[in-house]
Amino acid sequence: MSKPSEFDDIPGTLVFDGERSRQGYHLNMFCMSLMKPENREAFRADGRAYLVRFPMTPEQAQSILDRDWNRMLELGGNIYYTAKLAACDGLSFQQIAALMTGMTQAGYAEMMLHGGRPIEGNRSKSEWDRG
Amino acid sequence: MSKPSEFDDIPGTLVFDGERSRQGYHLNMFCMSLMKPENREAFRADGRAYLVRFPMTPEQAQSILDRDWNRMLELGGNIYYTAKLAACDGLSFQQIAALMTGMTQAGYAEMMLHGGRPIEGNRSKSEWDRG
Amino acid sequence: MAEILAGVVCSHVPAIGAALDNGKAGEPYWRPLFRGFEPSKAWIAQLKPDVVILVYNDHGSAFSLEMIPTFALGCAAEFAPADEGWGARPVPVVEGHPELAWHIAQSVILDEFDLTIVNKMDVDHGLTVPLSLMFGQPAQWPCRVIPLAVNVVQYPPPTGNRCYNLGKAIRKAVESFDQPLRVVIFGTGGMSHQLQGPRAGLINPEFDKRFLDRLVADPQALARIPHVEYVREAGSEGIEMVMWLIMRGALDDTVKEVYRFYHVPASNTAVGHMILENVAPGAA
Amino acid sequence: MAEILAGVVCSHVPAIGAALDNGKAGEPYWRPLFRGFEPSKAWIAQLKPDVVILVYNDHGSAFSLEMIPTFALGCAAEFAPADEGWGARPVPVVEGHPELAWHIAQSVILDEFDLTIVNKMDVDHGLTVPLSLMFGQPAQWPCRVIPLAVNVVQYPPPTGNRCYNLGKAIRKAVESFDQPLRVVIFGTGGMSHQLQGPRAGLINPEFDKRFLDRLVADPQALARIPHVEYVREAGSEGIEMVMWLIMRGALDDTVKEVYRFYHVPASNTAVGHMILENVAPGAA
Ligand SMILES: [Fe+3]
Ligand SMILES: [Fe+3]
Repeated sequence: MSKPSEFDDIPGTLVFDGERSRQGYHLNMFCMSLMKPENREAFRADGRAYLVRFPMTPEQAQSILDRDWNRMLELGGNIYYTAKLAACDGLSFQQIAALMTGMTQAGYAEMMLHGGRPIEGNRSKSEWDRG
Repeated sequence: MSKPSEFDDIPGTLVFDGERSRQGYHLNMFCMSLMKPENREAFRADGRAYLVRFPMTPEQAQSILDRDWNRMLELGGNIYYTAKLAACDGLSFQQIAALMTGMTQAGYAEMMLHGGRPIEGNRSKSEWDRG
Repeated sequence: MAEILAGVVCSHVPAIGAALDNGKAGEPYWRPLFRGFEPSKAWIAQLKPDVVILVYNDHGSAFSLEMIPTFALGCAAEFAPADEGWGARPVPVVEGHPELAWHIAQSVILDEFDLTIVNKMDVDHGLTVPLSLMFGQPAQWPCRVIPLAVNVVQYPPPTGNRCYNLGKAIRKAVESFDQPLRVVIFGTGGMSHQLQGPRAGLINPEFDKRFLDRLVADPQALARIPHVEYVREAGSEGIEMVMWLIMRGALDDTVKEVYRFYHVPASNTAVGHMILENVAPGAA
Repeated sequence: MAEILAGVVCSHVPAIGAALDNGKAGEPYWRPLFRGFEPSKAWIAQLKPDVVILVYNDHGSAFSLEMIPTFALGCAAEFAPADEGWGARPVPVVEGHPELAWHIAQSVILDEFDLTIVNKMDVDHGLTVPLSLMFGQPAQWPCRVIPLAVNVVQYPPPTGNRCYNLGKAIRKAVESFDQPLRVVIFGTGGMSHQLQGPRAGLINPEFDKRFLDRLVADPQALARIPHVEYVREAGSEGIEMVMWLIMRGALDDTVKEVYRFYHVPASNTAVGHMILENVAPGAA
């Protein structure tokens, strides 16, 4: 049911395998519901009340209310689904990516303009530990 | 897009290939809608009005109103879908099967009790033509 | 390690479910049929599988023409009986086995089967009638069930060969699952029947019996039967038998036939049923 | 007889669509990117294909977690742009080619690809951004489009080898269609990008360029790259590149590279684009 363990050595990366998919099912289905304008309005009007429609865990609901983008992924969210929450908030993919890296928006944009995050030093968790 | 032509030699048999599926799309989607009790009620209350929800051809709508089970298939219906209309009418699979063969209910039931329609003489259209 | 102990084939005629649900199982028309399944009920009650992988076809109930998957594996925690136009069957909700189902899904996709993973699906008579025949009318089904829905409604269904090989991939997946589960696989649908048009009621017992014989002894030959032969010889809905090859592929090359039953008619249909055991269960 | 004339690969970053839709294509950030597609727009305007087979992945827009098909072929007459959370893109409705799509579906299923046939599907940026890049902003798309949605969101995606072989089966299907259609196949997604978590923004131009080189000259080697290598080297969403192999499988073993463009950045992503022609179009 899980992916091969080699994936676990890739730093800063969660693979959306069956286990995560089951864990995050309702969180992701909530995100997808925001594709309908009427749902976006209801969610914007009262987020906590809207979330009750989706039987997720309290931690998952809180991560959404906190807009804690990394936490959502740790709790089974998938980036393509959480991106719909970002879109509902008027945030671009680049804006939430910067938030997830812990960099400033300007710093992240600058990194991208200079060719992005290099692969050297970012292949293996062992490289991050050393850094 | 169509099936191999050998299928066309089988008597009394329509294969639900892509062509038929496209032709019968709305007719079959109508049948499937009858899986919901509220839709069955609406259809029973006013069949003609209910059918307007599905953009099918006038011939298809008429075949439904006429409960012309063979005609529905000729117009792209699939038996597993039209069976939902039968169920809504309180008819069993055996009852509509008898109707489609042109036999009486008693005659069809009797045939089934005696082992069903034999394969001999029923493999090829040429055998039906001879008969 | 999980293990596939046996395979069951079994027709899934809706009228059988209706007869049971409406208390008609004791009537002269139905009594011989249900009597034919008594040894099977005793057999499976003794075997006590943890999980049944149930190969069947949806009959335009869970899947509409909007989306037609060739192979759809049910990975959800539960599956409700479908309302096929006369209300849902009064049978228990089907409990799935998400861990094993996801494991199978991952394994067979990496083995290059292009599965559709399904997490929300009502199950129609194609799935619930075989459960009723094998387990009777309990308040709760005695084991978990993983539904595998195969398209045989929209032409073209998968080839027999593809089904047979999918069975082999499922077996490999089950045997690489790290819990000691006892698994039985059901292949359902068939035998000869035609529900549509002027040829409705077609029954070809010679074809059916030879199919059962070869299912035991020469499944590779069966896997080469073209679709047109099923439709011509066994009726337009006889094509459902192609699904039995998935069950067969998941068993040993050599199996022991422990039970066989063949009956005509159930409504428009011949009913075929067989139990096959792997020769050395526990030795795998 | 229909014929596949050429293949196009092209990233499908949502920000590219937003830049076009919001009139920002002339801004310094975006100008180099759109300029890189000018030769391609001229090329395809001259080629005038009747049909584009567009291989892409749905990003949780048409398919939810309820049902996750590995390969889903769009057989409908039209496909509306999806609302991905900020309203649908203001681009034309996509007209399908149901006859050819159904023909391909039938042919590849009989060739033992376990396709899901889809008759109702909204199409997200994965499909509409490549159309915008290649055709600009017309009032109506200049050709029919057959969407082929590949699962790369839920692990596991199909293997590269499976994608490559599906491309070959699609080619065979197209060439057995009895209308003289001129077909181009697009492979979209990639190149290196990671959208999630602390490693977001990863760009690996060496991997990307080597991928483009091998896509031309040694696709068989590419087809053996395991999933983990895409994720490690090209980022978690770099796995989308596996879809390019479907495009490549549908072309000749030897192809002519007529154009290549590589650009960093578009939002979080490297953009890769290439046009490959069959060496002897018309000779097939
Ligand atoms: Fe059936
Ligand atoms: Fe993408």
